[in-house]
Amino acid sequence: MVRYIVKRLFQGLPLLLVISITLFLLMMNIGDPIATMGGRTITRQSDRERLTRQLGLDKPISVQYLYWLIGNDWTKVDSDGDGIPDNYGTRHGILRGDFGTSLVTRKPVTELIGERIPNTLLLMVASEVVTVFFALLFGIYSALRQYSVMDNIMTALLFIAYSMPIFFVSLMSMYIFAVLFKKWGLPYLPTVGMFDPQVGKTPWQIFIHMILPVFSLSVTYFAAYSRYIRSTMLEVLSQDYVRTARSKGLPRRQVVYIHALKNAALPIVTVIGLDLPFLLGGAVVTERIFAWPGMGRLFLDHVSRSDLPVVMGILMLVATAVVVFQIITDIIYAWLDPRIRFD
Amino acid sequence: MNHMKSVLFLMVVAMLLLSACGGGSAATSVPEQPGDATEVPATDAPASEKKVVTFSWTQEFTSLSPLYSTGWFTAVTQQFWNCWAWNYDENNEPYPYLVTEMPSFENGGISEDGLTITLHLRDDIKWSDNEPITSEDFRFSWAMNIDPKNIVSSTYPEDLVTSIDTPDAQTVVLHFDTPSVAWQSLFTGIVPAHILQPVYDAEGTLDNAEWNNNPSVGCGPYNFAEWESGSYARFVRNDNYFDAPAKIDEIFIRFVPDDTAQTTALVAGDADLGAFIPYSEVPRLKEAGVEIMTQPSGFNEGIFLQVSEDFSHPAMLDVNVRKAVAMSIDFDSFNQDVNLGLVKTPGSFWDALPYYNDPPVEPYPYDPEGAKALLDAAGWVDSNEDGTRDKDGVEFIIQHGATTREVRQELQAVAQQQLADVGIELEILNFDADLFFATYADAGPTYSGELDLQEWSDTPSGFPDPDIYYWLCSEVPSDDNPSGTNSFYICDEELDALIQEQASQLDPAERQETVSKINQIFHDKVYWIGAWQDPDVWAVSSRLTGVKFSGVTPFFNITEWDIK
Amino acid sequence: MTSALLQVTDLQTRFHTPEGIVHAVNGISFHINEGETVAIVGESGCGKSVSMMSLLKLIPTPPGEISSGTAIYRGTDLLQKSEREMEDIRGKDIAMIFQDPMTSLNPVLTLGRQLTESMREHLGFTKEQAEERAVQMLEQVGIPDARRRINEYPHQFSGGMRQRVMIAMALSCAPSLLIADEPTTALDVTIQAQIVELVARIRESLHMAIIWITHDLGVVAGMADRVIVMYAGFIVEEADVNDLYDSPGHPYTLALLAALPRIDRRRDHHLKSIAGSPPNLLVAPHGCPFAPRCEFVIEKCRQENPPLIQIEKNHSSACWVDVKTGAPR
Amino acid sequence: MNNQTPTLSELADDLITPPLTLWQLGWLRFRRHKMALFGGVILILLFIFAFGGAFLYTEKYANFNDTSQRLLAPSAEHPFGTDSIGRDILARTIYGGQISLFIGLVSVIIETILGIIIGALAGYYGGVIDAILMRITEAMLNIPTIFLLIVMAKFFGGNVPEIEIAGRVFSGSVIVIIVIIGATSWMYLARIVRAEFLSLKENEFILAARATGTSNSQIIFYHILPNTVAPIIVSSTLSVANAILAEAYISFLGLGVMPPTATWGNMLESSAKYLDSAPWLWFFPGMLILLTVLSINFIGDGMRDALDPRSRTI
Repeated sequence: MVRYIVKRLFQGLPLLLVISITLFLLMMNIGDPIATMGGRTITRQSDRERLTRQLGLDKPISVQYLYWLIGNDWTKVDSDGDGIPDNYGTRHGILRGDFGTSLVTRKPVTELIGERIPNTLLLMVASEVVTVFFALLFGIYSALRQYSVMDNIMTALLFIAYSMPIFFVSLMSMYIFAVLFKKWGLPYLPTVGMFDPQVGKTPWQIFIHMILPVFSLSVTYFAAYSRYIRSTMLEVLSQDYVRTARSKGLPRRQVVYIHALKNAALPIVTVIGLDLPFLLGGAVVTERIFAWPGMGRLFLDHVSRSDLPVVMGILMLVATAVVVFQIITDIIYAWLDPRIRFD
Repeated sequence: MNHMKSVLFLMVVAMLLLSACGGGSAATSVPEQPGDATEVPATDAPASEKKVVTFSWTQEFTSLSPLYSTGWFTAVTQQFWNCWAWNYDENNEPYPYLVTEMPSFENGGISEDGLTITLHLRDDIKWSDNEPITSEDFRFSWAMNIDPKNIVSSTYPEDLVTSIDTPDAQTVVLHFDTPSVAWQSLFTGIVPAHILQPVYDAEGTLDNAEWNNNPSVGCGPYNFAEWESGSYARFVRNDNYFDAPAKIDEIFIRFVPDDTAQTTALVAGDADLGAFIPYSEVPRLKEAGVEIMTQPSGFNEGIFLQVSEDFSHPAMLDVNVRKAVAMSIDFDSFNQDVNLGLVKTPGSFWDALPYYNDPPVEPYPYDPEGAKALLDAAGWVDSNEDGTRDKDGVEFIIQHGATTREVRQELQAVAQQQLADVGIELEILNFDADLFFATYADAGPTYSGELDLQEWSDTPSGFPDPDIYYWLCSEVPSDDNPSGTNSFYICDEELDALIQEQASQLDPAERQETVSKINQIFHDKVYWIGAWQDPDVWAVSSRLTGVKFSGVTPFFNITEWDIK
Repeated sequence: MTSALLQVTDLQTRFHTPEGIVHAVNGISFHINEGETVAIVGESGCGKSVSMMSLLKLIPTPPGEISSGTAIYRGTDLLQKSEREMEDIRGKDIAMIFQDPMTSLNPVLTLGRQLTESMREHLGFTKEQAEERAVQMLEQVGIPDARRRINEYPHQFSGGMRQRVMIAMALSCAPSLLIADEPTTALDVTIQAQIVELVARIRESLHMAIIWITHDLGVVAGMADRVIVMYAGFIVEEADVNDLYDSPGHPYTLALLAALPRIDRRRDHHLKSIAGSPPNLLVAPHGCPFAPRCEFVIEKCRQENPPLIQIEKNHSSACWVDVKTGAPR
Repeated sequence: MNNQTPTLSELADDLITPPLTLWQLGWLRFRRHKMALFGGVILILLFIFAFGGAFLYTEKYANFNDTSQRLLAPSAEHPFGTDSIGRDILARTIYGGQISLFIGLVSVIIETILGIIIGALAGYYGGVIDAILMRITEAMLNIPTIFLLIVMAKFFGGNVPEIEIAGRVFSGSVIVIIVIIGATSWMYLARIVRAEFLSLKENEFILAARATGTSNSQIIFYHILPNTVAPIIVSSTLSVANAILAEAYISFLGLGVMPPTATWGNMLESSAKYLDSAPWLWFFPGMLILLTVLSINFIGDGMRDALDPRSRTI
């Protein structure tokens, strides 16, 4: 088991290396980070030349990548612009846990990301929970009542939900639950931010600010998951062992929730497990619309200023999470499915 | 083991609920985390006793340190907790703040040759930890700025100062190689030497100083309290402030990412102050009783014309054709309709500086017929009747590039149609700001020679000083000068000489004369076409009183603000 | 004659599929007595499994539909019972084993769990009691080392072993009727014999009635008391096992027997397969469904479906023709 | 709808159905799929709207602005209202629809070509080629698509001149968007094709073809590929919906198709600002995107049930 995990991790490393090189190459051409450093005015020539040198942006791309990967504290760099390397660099490289420093804010990338991860996870885990909970409810319900009127209505509704672009759901829900409700004198929901500063960051505030973004995020995923769970359940319910269980006179509850769901759980757990790491990246569009201070917005803010360390940091974090979660999902799957053993 | 597994089996759902609890507990633990919950206004003593105002910023500041800050919002926020050598009032006139008087030729603060400037500091000024602010802090701030080990955002104009003497704690003597008008932009924020010198000594740089993002010691009317990235920052009254204390107890800054969110908050009364209000939001705000205040800050939205033998469309080399272009676009109607009549069409790059825009330059009037006549006279006629004028087989097709900001795209669309009406085809292009302003070295679009018209909002570089530099011949980019900013490739000898001349004219009257000449050249040769004035637009809640703004140091009288 | 344990009358089952209505079972009637073994024989798709599943109401509805009929089991009609009531019958009174032991056991539950759950459900056993009984049952069906293996999963057993487990599971509540749906079809020939023998042995000890569904007349020769032959959802012949083998009364039975290898035949005797293919059940039956494949076909066969009529004592057949003479009846 | 009709073999034992070709059977099944037919009708109507509408309004009218007529609510003259510089939204949704549908279709062609080539090479040759290609596929799948789209949009966003196709001028960003959507979406298809190739290449008829010395390219294109068409068609159909959504997302974030070329996506870009003051700005383009995606999903689902009944839906 341990050997399997180690083996898988080592298989993941070259993959991450390839990803990092590819992304780094892309980063080189996404814009000029110094262009917007002057604030509202154009960066002066002298500042531009100095910053380019100080930030190491004048180095060849291979060197920049190397510094990003393993740091530059082993070599001398030229900090004063006289062309002679004078001081040892201060970067440790991503392999040693140093994601670098944001070009824009001059804060360590790990700190920037660290500040946002809890917010993103709060939003995303909440919507994942809502999604999976209702998807299980709906998916199992309509699988058990295949072809019933309710099943047909739900299938059609799920299709519409599944086809909804997230921004459209967001705008519609904002319009209805905030704008129209307010107009009608109903209790209305806040649309942006994480809490109302007048009230403070109370759990209740966070909760009501989460409702609309969680709703918007959940609609599409809920539809996809429901359809998946429904078809998985249908497939499992048509299996011989379910017929066996029924022929034994087991109560329906036991047939569905023990015999069928336990088998259906395998693919469902897999899908959820593989989706989880993507939650880290947050929902770019949703976070933007609802002004949620998460990773997605961090990404947008910094990609628009070509802040390579932050953008790379977020992307590599997500990519690594995907690799790790694949392994975790495999392990959980094997643990759940007695037919699979590592040894 | 087996039993455990079947439990887990049953708990596919429960597993997820577990993570829900994880999320939930994260939510509940959040308030305890940053600062104490007791500091959050609502949970504190009766809110009525404490005066808290909420400002909404559409952009988060980057670093708080004056050395590292970039961007307008950071500079503005410094007004709360940091201090400038001199402040500017609502007329954008400077007045002494940390110094006893503004240096001038008359009071001897500026030497006859303009190479030495002496600042006399007040003796009652102090940091929020009660340490006095001395000439050493000034010298240290300057030295840190130009130290190559610090990756500061800009070393201009500090790099014009060759050395600083501090004969005593209240005297700062600045030495220059050449007289420079840019001295007025020095000491826009200072850093505490007694806090940061040890950091610099230990780390060899201030880049990673904790103070940058968590300035425990400041010198403004408020102290920094906390900052949560992406959400909010808080400032509380500095009880050790050396001037009259502020009336409002606490400033809460909320980061909202877009204008809609900001408007919503302002209308709902969730925010008391908003900055950078787009004109499209103004009616809603006014309707809700929010006051809109505009303050000239030097900026004007304008079209920069590229005039280059090498790159430009041949037609654009003809000054009459450029005039025709200016006359073909109806900026007044655009400002009336889209900008809701809140701003006028500026005729001059110095529109916000009446002293230098004298005699005032008027924009070219919207006159499509006149434009057609000019174009006809210049030989640009539609000889092949395809709807677009041409000359010597060259069609009159020019490019207009801008960033992706919506109102610019709207102007582009309007201009495209209006230019088409006079027979000029306008291709419009948009880029993200970091791509649009990329350098010649990075093959940025403005330097590619493709864009005959380049649009953005800009200001004289040392506002309220009228200095400009883009149009200098030395700024024309080339392989040898890859960072040059003259993306218009305009090297006009007369203009170049005048720009150089004004930069070292420390006498305002002489300066006014030079700038007026430049102003007139800009107009006559049509190097820049004003689109709309771009003042700071503030939305102020009606419950705030005593509010004044400056276009340079917006919160110069923040201590006098109060809540009704 | 003892009273019937189960009396089925006019059972009709249809499926509503997108292609149309499938007439899977078309009004069959039969009975089974206590302790009796009845074999139901027919080709794949003749409706024998569906009719049995209909009795236990295991047909997925929709699309399935039991459109008419009664099934009187010990005085009550199974087909009128609610799902809840059926749960009490299934496994306890009437148990069923299925064709493919590889897929009929739940792969993610231990054998112990699967063996004990019906006992705990129907007999109110505690977990310990049920496990004790399960071990006994497993030993009875010939699983060695049962006490240890009860914690294993189905994939750790061979096909024959799994079918033994299925049998143990079905018999754990001592049902009075066991429906065995081709329990040996998926197994090797030697294993087949063992399973048949096992069921026969257990039948004796439990005094249990058995309905044995198969497409292979050979398998049932040794153990069935009576044989019912089905074709296209109809019962075409019903007889004591010896009568059927000695004097089949329906051309289809005749054809089935001809397709059977027999030890008393000459070695060079060619096994005959039945020409043609079973009818399309989508088409509502009209005339005798076997007519298109029948050697004895007469015009009447195409017009009218023959009813099941007694031709001898305890021997009925649905054919317009007397196969012995070839003359119309 | 996911018409999970149990096959007859699941119900009764085995039932002989009249022999039909895959396509005949597919069409039969598809026709029965009411939602798929409904989706087809909607999609045809949308095409008529986008391309037929061009006969009602000229492109010049779609771009015609009059700032004095801005933000007008829907009326007889402007059925969908006007936008922030007084352009007619109905006309813009017509021309925007053409571009959105065009982007959806063309980027899927690119996606399909990439997916087939990569999947076929990996599946057919196996070994090192398979390992490398699948590593790349995995690498692409490891980054959320929206991030890839943003980064690539910025990568290619540096210099995009206008282009002229069939007498109409487009922003070059149309091509950029098509390319980046195609380049970030082929991975699932490549996996499907690879799996099909893996299973088919060991078939007798392929082994026979190999034995008779048929060239690899012939085997790939004439022997194996035709047998994988069904899953490819199903996957590609559904991809069109995703491509249209991708365009909308990326345009919504301001990185998509640049003005003056309208698309449903970039019409939405700044409309959030007018959430309550001019809801018609976002309602109509949003609704059209929803309808298009919905109808394509219906059709795709019908096709999947018809052509590829084994596959599981998500």
